[in-house]
Amino acid sequence: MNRLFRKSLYACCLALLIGLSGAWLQPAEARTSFKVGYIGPLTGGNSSIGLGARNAAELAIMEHNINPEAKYYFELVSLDDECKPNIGVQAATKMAADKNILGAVTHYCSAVALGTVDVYHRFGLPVIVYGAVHPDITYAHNYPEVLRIIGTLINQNQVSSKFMLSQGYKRFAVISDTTDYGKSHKEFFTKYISEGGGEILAEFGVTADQQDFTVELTKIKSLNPEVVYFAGLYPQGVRVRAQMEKLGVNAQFQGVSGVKSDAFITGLGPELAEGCLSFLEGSPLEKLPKGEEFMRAYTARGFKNAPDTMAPFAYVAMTQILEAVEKVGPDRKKIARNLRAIQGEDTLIGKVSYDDHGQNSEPYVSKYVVQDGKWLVWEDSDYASGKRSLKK
Amino acid sequence: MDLLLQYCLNGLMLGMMYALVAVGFTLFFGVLDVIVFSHGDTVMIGSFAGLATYWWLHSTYPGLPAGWAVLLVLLAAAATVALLGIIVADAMIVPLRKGPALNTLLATMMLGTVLRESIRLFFPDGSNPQTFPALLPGWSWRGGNLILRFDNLVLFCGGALIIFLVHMIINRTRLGMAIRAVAQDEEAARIMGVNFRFVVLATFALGSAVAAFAGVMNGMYYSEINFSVGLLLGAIGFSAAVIGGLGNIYGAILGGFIFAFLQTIGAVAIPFASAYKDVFAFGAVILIMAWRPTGLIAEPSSQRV
Amino acid sequence: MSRAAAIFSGPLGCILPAFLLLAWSGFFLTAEDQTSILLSLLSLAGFLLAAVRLGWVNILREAIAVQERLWDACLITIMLALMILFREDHYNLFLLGTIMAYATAVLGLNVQLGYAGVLNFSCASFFGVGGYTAALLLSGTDLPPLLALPLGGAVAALTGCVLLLPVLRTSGHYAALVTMAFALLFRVFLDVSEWFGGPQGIPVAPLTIAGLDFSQGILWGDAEFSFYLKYDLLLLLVLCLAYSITRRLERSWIGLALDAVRSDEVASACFGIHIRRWKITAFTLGNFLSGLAGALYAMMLAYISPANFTFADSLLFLSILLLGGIGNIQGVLVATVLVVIVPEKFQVIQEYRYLIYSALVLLMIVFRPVGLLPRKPRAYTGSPA
Amino acid sequence: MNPLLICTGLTMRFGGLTALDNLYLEAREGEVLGLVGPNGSGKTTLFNVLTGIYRPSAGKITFAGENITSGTPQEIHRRGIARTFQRSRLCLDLSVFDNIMIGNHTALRLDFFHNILRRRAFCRDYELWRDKAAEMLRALNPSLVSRMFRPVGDLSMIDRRRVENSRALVRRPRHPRLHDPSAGMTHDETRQLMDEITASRMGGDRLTVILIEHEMEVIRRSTSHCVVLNFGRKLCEGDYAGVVADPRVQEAYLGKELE
Repeated sequence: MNRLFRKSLYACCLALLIGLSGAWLQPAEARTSFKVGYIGPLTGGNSSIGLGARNAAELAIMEHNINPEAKYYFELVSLDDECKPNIGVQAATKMAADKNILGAVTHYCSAVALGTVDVYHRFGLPVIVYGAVHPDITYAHNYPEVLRIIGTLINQNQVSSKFMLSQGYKRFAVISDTTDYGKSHKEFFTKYISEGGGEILAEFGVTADQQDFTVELTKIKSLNPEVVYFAGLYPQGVRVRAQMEKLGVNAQFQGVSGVKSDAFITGLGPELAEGCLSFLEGSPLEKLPKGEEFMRAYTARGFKNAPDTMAPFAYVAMTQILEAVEKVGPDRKKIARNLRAIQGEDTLIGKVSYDDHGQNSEPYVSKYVVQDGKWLVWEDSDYASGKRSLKK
Repeated sequence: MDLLLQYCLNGLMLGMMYALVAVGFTLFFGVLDVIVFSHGDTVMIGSFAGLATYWWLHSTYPGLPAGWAVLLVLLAAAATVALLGIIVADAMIVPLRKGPALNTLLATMMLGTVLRESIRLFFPDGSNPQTFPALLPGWSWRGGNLILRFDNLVLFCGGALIIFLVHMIINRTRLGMAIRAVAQDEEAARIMGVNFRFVVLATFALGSAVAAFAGVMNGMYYSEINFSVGLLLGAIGFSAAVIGGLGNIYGAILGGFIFAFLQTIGAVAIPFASAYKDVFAFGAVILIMAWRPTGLIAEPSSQRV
Repeated sequence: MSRAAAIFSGPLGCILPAFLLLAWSGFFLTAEDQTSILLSLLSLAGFLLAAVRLGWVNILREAIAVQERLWDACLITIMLALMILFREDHYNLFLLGTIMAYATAVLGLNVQLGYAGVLNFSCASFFGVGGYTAALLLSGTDLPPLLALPLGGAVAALTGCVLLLPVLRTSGHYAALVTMAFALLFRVFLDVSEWFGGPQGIPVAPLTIAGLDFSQGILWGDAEFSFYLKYDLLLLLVLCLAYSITRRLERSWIGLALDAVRSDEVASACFGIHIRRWKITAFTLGNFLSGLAGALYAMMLAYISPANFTFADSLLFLSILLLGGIGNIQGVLVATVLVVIVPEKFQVIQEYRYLIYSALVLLMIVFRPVGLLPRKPRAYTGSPA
Repeated sequence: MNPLLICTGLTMRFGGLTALDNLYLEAREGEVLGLVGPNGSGKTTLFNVLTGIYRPSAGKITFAGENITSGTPQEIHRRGIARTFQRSRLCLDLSVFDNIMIGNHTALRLDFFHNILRRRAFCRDYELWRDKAAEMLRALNPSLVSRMFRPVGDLSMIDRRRVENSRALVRRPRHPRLHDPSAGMTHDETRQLMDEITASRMGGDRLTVILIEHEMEVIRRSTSHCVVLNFGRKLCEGDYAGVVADPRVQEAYLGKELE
C-alpha cells in the first residue's frame, strides 16, 4: 500500500517536472518573428465567410514568409468573434492587449465591428476591417487605428436602389433584422427609394435567429409588393426566400451584401435561388486582373473551405499590414500612420485609397444575380441581356 | 378574411410541429419523470438524417419515385433517431434517475449542445443552412390571398395521423398498457411483471421516432434545415408540454397549438413590432404558469405525506 | 506521516498549498504555447490525483477548517499577488476580473438553488439586468457612478419580483420552465428593443469614483499599469463581501431555514417555517448578487450586448455551480476558475470548444454528480464541533 | 380532564374519494390517544388535516378552545402542535443538530441583523441551543451526541426515529402527534423508543399525544384511549381491551367471515 503511494507520488513529481521544464523549452527562430491577427466568425451561422477570409489572410502571410527578401517572419493569431458583439469585444481586447501583435484584419459582422473599434483605439492596435459595412464603423469617430477596405452600405444602397428603380420596380416591402446592420440598411434603402420615387409598403423587424417568417410574409403578400427587400445575413435570407415560395409571394427577392454568399445558394437550391439579387462592394474575383492568380494560389494551399465572398478583401488588407511592418518596423503607431497614407494602390480588388476616416474611398459596388446556381455579375447574366427576366 | 384564414393555416402547421415535439417531452416525462431537454435537437438530428438518406437515395437510385423516397426518408430518419433515443435513454437518462431531477435536466441540455455541435462540425458543410428537397408535389390552390398547398396538407394530415397512431399505441396495445402502467406506478408495474427497461427503451424509441417525423416535416415545410433550430424548438416543445400539463399527451398537443397560436397572435396583433412575438409568447407562458402552476390539464397531485 | 501531518495542520498547511497554487497559476496564465499549457494542466491533474490518494487533501481540509481566517487571507493574497504579477498584462487581468464577476453571480445562484432549492435558469438574465442598469445609469443620468453598483443589484432583484408569483406557485420542472421562459424572453426583448441598443448592445461608461477614472491606466513611475487593475481590485472587494455574506448566511438560522425549505417543504411547514418568505428571501438576495456582479462586469467590459446574457450563459452559471458542488461556496470559486480559464487557454480546440465543454459537463454529471467539492454538513462557527 | 382538541363533522374529499367522513374526535389534555385502523382508513389524512396540510372539505377543528380549521401549517405549529411523519421526513443531507433545530424553528431569531452582522451574539445563541440539543440527545442515546454534526442519512433507522421524535418534541409542544413511530424497526427497538417517548411525557410536562401505530403491542402499552377508524369513519372507541374485543374491529381488520 505504502509503496503504491510512494510510486504515485514519484510519478506525479516527475510529471510536474516534465511539464514545467517542457514549457520553458521554446523553439529557436531564425528570422525576427512578429504576430499579426485575424478576427472573424469562425463558428456559427456565418462561419463560411469568416473561414474563407481567415484562409486568405493566412495565404497572404504564407506568401510573405516564403519571400526571401522579407525582413520579418510573421505568425497569424486568429480569433473567433462568432458574429456576436460581446465575444468580439473579448477577442479584440485579447488581441489588442497583446503587445506582440502588430496589426489585424477584422470582422465580417457590423454589429461586432461597431463594438470593437473603441477597443482597438484604446489599446492602439491598427486594424483593417475587411467585411463589415456599417457606416459608423469608420465615420462615427476619427480613430487613427481603424481603417476599412470594404465600402459602406450607404454606397451599396445608393447603387441598389437606383438599379431597382431603373428596372421599373416601384413597390417594395422591407424585412430587416434588428441589428444595426439590418437597421441601417433599411434606413438608407428606404431613404433612397423614397427619394427616387418608389414606395415602401411595409417594414418588418425580425430577430437574427428567427425561423418562421410566415406571419410577416402573409402580411406582405396581402400588400402585393413587386420586390421583397431583405436586409440581413444569408441564414435568414435563405429562410425568407424559401418561405416566400411556400406562401406564394410572387415578388422579386432583393438581398444585401450579407446575402451574397455561396451558402445562400446551397441553402436554397438552384431553383429557388434563381433570379435573387444582391449587391456587394468590390468586383468579383474573375473580373479582377489578378483574380485567377489568387484563386490558383488559394487552391494550391489546400484550404478546407472555399474562399467565399470576403477572401480577397482580407487578403489585400493583410498584405497591406505586412508591407507596412516591413517598411516601418514593429511600431503600432507608425504602422497605422503608414496604412492611412495608402493612396491609389493597385491591388487584387482594384484601387485602394484611404480617406481621412480610414475609409477606402474607391469602393465599387457590383450587382449580382443568381443564375443556374451561381452568383453572376449582373452585366454578364442572361437577365441583363434579356434572355431571362426578373419577376415582375 | 382570407388573410385571417391564411394566418390560421400557418398557425395550425406550426402548432402541429410543436405538438409533435411536445408529445415526446410528455411521453418521456410520463414514464421516467424526467425532462429530456435535448429532444429539440433530436428533431434536428431527425431532419439531418432524413436529408442524408435522401442524398444517398438520390445518388444510388436516381429514378426512385417521390412517394417511395418520402417513405424511405421517413423510415430511415425514424430508425436512426429511435436508435439514438434508445442509446441516450439507456446510457444516460436511466442511470441519472437516482440523482436529483436538476441533474437530468442539465445533462440533457448539455447533450443537446453536443448533438448540435456535432452536426455543425461533422455533417458535411453542417454550419450552413441546407436545402431540404421538395419530395411532395407543390400543387396549390389559390383564392385571393389564400394559398392552400397540397404538400402542407399532406404534412398536416401526416402529423395528425402520427398523433393518432401514438394515441392508439398508448391506449390499445399491450406496450401502451405497459407504458401507462409504468407511468402510473413504476414499482407496482415492475412487480406485476412489466419489463421496465424494455418499456423505457420502447418509449424513447417511440418518442424519438415522432421527433424524427417532426424533423422531416420541419424540413419539408421550410425547404431548409439548419443545425441551430434545436434549442428553440426544444424550449418551445418543453413549454408546450408544460402548459398542457406534463405527462398528459392531449395536454401536450393542446399546448403545442396554444404556443403556435400565441406566436401568431403576437405577430399579428402587435403590428408595430412583430419581432416582439416571442416576448409575447413566453410572457404568456409565464402568466399561464402563474395561473395554473401544474399546467392547463393538470394531473391530480398525489404527493404522499 | 504523522509528523508531517502535525506540521501541516499548523499555519504551514495553509501557506504552503497557497504558495504552490500561486506559483502554478502564475505560470499557467503566462504560458503561451499549447504544449506547455497542456503539460502544466496535466501536471496539475496528476498532482491533484496524488494529493487525493495520499490524503493530502484531507490534511489541507482540516488545516483550512481550523485556520479559516488564515486561509481566507492566503486566498486574497494569491489574488493580489497575481494582480501585481500581471500589472501590465491587460488580458490576464481581464480574465481575473471575469472570474471574480462570475463567481459573485454564481454565489447568488448558490443562495437560490444551493440553499433554498429555488430553480433559476435565468441567472445570466439577472446578471444582464444589472449590466444594462449600470449602462443606462452611467450614460443617462448624473447619479454618482458608484451608486450604479447597488442599483444594478436592486433593479435585478426588483425584476425578479415579477417572476415571484409563478416561481412560488410552481415547483420542479414547472418552475424550471418559468425561469427558462424568462431567460429566452429577456434575450429576445433586448434583441428587438430600441431603447436598449438592440442586438448591437450598448457601450458602458467607465466607473469614476471621486474623480478617479477607472478606464485610465495607473501611472507608477515609468510603468503604466493596466486600468483593469482598478476594476479587479473593486471586484475582489465585491467578491469578498459576497463570499462572506453567503458564508455567514449558511452558518446561521437563516441558512438552516433555507436548507429546510429545499429539503422538505411539507415537513418544514409543519414546524412553522414560512416557505414563501424564505423562497422570496433567497430568490431576491441571489438576484441582487447576480445583478451587482453584472453591473461591475459591464463596466469592466465597457460594452455589453444581449449575446452576453443568453440562456446558454445561464446554463454556464448553473454548470459552474454543479461542477463545484451545489451548496459549497469554495467549490464555486474552484469551478469558476476552471470554467473561465481552461477554454481560454486552449486555442487549438477553438472550433470544438463548445462540443468539448458540454461533453465534459455531461460526463461529470453522469459520473460525479456531486461535483468536485461536495458540500459538508453545516458548521455554525466555522470550525467543526 | 377537558378535551384539548375537538374535531366535529370533519370531512375530507379527494375528487370522488371520501377519506374522512363526518368524523367526531376529541383528545383530552394529557392523554395518549391511539389511532388505529386498517390501511386506507383515513389516519394519515386526519393527521394532514389536523396539521393544516389539507384544508377539510367540511367540519371544524378546535384546539384549546380556538378554531384552527383553516390555519396554515405554520399557524397551527405556532399554537403548539407538532408531528412526525409516516415515512420519515428528516432532511437526510442535513446534520442531526440541524434537523432538531428545524423543529425548534419558531424559537430561533431569524432577523438578518442578528444572523449575518452580529456574529458574536449569534454564536452565543447557537452554543445555547447546541447544549440543549445535546442534552436532549443524551437522554435518548448518548452516542448520538458525538454524531450531532453528522448527516442524518448516516444514522441507523432507530436513531433516525429518535431524531425525528426529538424534532417534534424540542419545542415542548402541547400536542405532538406521532405517526408510526415504530415503522421499519424491530420489536425491541420499538419498545425502547416507546419507553423513551413515555419518559419524555412523564418528564413533568403534560403532553397530549395522538399516536398512529400498526403495532398493537405498542398501542396496548402506551395509550390510555383508542379510536378505531375505518373508511374515514369512527368505528368505535374505548380502552385497548374493549376495542380489541369489539367484533366490528375484528371484521374491519380481518374481513367478514363467510357464512
